[in-house]
Amino acid sequence: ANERGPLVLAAASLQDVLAAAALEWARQGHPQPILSFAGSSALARQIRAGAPADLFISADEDWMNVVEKAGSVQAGTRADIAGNRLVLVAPLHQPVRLAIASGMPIIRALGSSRLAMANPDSVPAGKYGKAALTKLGVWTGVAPKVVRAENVRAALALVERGEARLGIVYATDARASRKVRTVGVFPPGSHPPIRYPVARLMSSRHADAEGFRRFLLSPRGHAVLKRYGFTAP
Amino acid sequence: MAGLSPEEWIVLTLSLKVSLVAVTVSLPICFCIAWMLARWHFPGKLLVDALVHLPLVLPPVVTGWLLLLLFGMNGLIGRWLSDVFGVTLLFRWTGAALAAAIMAVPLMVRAIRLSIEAIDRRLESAAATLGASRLRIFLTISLPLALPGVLAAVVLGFARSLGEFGATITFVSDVPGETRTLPIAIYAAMQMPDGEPIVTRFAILSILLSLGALIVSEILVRRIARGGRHVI
Amino acid sequence: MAGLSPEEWIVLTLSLKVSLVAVTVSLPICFCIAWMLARWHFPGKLLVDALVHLPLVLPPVVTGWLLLLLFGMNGLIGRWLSDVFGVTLLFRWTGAALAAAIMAVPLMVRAIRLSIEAIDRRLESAAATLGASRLRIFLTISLPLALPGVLAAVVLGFARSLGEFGATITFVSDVPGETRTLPIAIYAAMQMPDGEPIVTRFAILSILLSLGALIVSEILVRRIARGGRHVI
Amino acid sequence: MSFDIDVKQTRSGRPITLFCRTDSPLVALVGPSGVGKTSILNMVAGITSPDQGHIIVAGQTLFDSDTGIDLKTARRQVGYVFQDRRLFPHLRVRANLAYGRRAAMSMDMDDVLAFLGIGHLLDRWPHSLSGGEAQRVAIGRALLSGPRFLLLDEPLSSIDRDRKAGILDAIDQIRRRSPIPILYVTHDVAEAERLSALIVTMHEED
Amino acid sequence: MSFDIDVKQTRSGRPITLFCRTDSPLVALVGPSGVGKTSILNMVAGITSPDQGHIIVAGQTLFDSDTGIDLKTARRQVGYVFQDRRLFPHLRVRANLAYGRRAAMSMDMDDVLAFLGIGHLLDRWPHSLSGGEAQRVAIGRALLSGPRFLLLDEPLSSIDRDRKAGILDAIDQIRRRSPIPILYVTHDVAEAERLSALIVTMHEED
Ligand SMILES: Nc1ncnc2c1ncn2[C@@H]1O[C@H](COP(=O)(O)OP(=O)(O)OP(=O)(O)O)[C@@H](O)[C@H]1O
Ligand SMILES: Nc1ncnc2c1ncn2[C@@H]1O[C@H](COP(=O)(O)OP(=O)(O)OP(=O)(O)O)[C@@H](O)[C@H]1O
Ligand code: MOO
Ligand SMILES: [Mg+2]
Ligand SMILES: [Mg+2]
Repeated sequence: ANERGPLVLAAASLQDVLAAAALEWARQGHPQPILSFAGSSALARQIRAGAPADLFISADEDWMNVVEKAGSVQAGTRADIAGNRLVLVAPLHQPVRLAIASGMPIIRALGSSRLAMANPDSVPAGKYGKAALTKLGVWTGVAPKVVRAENVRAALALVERGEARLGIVYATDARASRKVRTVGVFPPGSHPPIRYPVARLMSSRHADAEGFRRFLLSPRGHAVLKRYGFTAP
Repeated sequence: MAGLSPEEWIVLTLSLKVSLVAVTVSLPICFCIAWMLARWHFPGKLLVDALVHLPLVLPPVVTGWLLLLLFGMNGLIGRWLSDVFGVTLLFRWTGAALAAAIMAVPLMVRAIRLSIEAIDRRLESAAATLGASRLRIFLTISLPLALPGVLAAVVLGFARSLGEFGATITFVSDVPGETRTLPIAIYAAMQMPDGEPIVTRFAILSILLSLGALIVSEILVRRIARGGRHVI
Repeated sequence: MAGLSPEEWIVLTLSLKVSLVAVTVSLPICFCIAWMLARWHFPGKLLVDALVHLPLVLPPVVTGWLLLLLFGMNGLIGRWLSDVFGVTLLFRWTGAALAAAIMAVPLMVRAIRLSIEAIDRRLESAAATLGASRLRIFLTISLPLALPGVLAAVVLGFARSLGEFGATITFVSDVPGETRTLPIAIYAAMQMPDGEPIVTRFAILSILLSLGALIVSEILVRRIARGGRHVI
Repeated sequence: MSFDIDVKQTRSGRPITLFCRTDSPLVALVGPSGVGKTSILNMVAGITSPDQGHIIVAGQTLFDSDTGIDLKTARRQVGYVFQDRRLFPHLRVRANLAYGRRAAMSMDMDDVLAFLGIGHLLDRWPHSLSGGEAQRVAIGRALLSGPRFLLLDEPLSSIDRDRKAGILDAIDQIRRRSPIPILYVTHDVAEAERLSALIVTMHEED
Repeated sequence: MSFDIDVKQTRSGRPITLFCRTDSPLVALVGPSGVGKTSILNMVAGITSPDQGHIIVAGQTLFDSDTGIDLKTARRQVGYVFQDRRLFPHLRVRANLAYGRRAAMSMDMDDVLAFLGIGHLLDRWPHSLSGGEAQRVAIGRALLSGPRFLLLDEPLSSIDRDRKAGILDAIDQIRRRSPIPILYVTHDVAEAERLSALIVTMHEED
């Protein structure tokens, strides 16, 4: 095997889990894939600018669609590696009681505080959150109370610090944080399915790229993802 | 690039307000720090100098995070501000101005310091022989002679504030009408698959704003240069 | 804060390399631009000035995006560089250095310009009467007299390069050992659930690096100040 | 007593000393270049401090190393014409002249403008003045500040003979009208004699 | 012919003119303050240009508005002692003196240091010099650059009588050994006569 592994462009929110998966893959005697993390949008732009990379793993379907439409994806290589759930979280020491349901009194639960979430117009986690709240009939009411963080982690940080009494993040984030507790899980039907698609890029030259892609889709790959709280796609 | 939508107007005026307040409030403080660094000798000087440069060295998100720790509702200063003055910075335009100011400080201090160090101090002693108090010497001699640096500081600080993103979004998030400045709106648009036209519009607005600031400053620089310059 | 792990070493040395190259390569260019803005009068001057300030005014991600458009494999300059010189910037440390340099330019140009404008031009004509060519006058009179600004530019530029994040990640992403500088490593750590200790370690490293740069610059400033200053 | 000066200061390793007690209202300080004349004026003006000694002018103690008195420059009410002029470059001639002007002034602005011949320069910037013009403006600025005593450091070095005579006449008149003490550095002994000054010569020490 | 100067320039709205054709190697330029003496020297040195006219020194045309000749300052090989000294503040005295020094030089460094009395100042920074010391260093710097002609703008204004005599003697000797033309601005007519100079007086025009 040659020294350098394939170059994988992946959404920043997948950092820890993909690092673990890459390690596992390397343990099987493959060169360690080089992981490059950034926002999905930045990665998609880099790919369109001709970035010489092997795999792209997006945080949502939209940016993968963009890349695919631009003709940067090898046909038949797109597949979903994992899914996720959306949860409502509160600071550990300021518990909030709220059952997630249609018309839930989220505004009262917030009081004078705010609801932290990723940007509902642009960031995947925010878009899912907005969809869910809309479906539950509370979006219009709560929208003025929303603070839009740069990404899910930043939203999580606001809740962790107690600066926002409630936040909407992925189940994987909530699970990883010791400073928040999960108030409730949004029912899967309340928002479009959360999926993380992978695809091999046209510029891919590395012999090992396809192998790693398949590994991520294999039971062993799924086991790693599951360990970090991701659901099956 | 036709007229602006009401939403765009809000972003534009907010950006202007945040930047102007950031520069106006930090300018005197920056001048004091620059003066201290240029004129005084004291044990912790290097530390102050390092502290001033910190927002430049750390990635903006870290600065924003530190601001959150300090000035959040649960932060040391944040709680005190809120208890004593009833002032909240978090998620408010004032917080955005604070973030912009902090990020502009290193640039402003350096520019002013350069000008203070270039002052011919013999002129200050000449003013003293004419009976001028220290305050008067400062106001009528030192300050005017440092004006090129002050002006450069204003331009740099204003431009930097207009462009500030990382610390702002980490500290005060993106609250439309309150903290959604031009860069934050631009960033949000960049996250959208077809946001590029919006990015372009807002970017052009930013450029026009700073161009306006530059023109004003150039006029002022020229006015200063009329006096005080050596010719031949 | 015990010894550094091999990975941390890589990030540290890469950051240093990127910043040093960014400052070293951009310094002469910045000096030329500063000279032009300080000394020449030409029609498009305001435009050049505005262009120089652009990286300050635009949010870094936009600058990164523009770099991507220009210097990417499909970009105008990127394709040319790759065809003619076989040079790729994308995902390479050279690209990170380019991003850092571009972001530092406005600060560096301003500092140098301030010092050039403060030069007593009568000294240059005195040198001419002593038979010095324009080049010699520049090298022996103008440049040394502008040294305080050049030094300030180096410090500001180095600090800014050390802290550069937004343009870098947008342009060259986060490739370990190639583009993963301190701020990018810090950002990555901030995205991880238990990243705070890593963030702190890296932040302290950044601060120590810049403190080192500051100490060196202070020593140089003092050495310059020995000559050339008016006393009393 | 107009001047009672006894000071010592070390400059570039060499000692600069002056001892001078006199009732003469005009003292001409002469001596070779580099001997320390300007250094003495700077001490009397309070710009630098003597290592030891005392400075008493017109009965007022400005400095005394024994009693620890060291009046601030701004409070000494000195009219100092610097050897290197020190006009304020960011102020026009008019504003330079007005800078130290006091309400209870002994001198008339128009008089001063007339005998210095600088009335036509009021709206000019200092950098556009000729050497002698700058020198005359510096004299005007010092005179108009209503000083208790004058320190003149080669004030006429760049001024032509005719004008010099006019200015010396004017200084003579100042002295007659309000007898303020003057300490005058010059290389021109004729000038000093013409003003019937007490001549104090400084010598190089070894 | 040493000097053939016929120039006109407008400064602050007033015309400055000089007409002077002479074989005398030493021309003393006198006239009231502000009449334009320094302006003339600046034109001869090529620092400013006349509006019209010509400047020919020792047979070489430096400027001619008719033929469009305008030699660059650096190529005029002038030794100019500025009224405002213009020592390089970032260079020590030694480096200031060496700045314009040419290999094929007519003057000996030690000689110059001796008659100017500045040998002990070589390691000093300009800002620490007294007025007269700075002036002497400026003279030294100009003499050591091996000039084809000298422009001296009140070079002795801050220098004491004894030293002045010594320097005048030295200039006299320079003249005798290698007869380079000298244009000398002074307010001291005695000085000019002592050097048996041709005295050219500039008058205010109305
Ligand atoms: N800042 C300084 N640092 C070191 N030495 C200095 C400084 N200022 C003056 N000196 C030295 O002190 C001595 C006295 O200087 P001063 O200016 O008082 O002389 P002076 O009598 O006024 O001479 P001149 O007639 O040439 O003006 C000189 O040898 C000078 O070189
Ligand atoms: N840069 C300038 N801008 C405008 N006017 C100037 C400038 N430089 C000199 N002048 C004016 O031109 C005239 C001649 O100046 P110049 O310096 O040649 O006089 P000078 O004969 O050398 O006088 P002095 O004996 O006082 O040095 C003066 O009236 C002066 O005010
Ligand atoms: O996974 Mo992201 O960082 O929300 O694009
Ligand atoms: Mg003196
Ligand atoms: Mg003159």
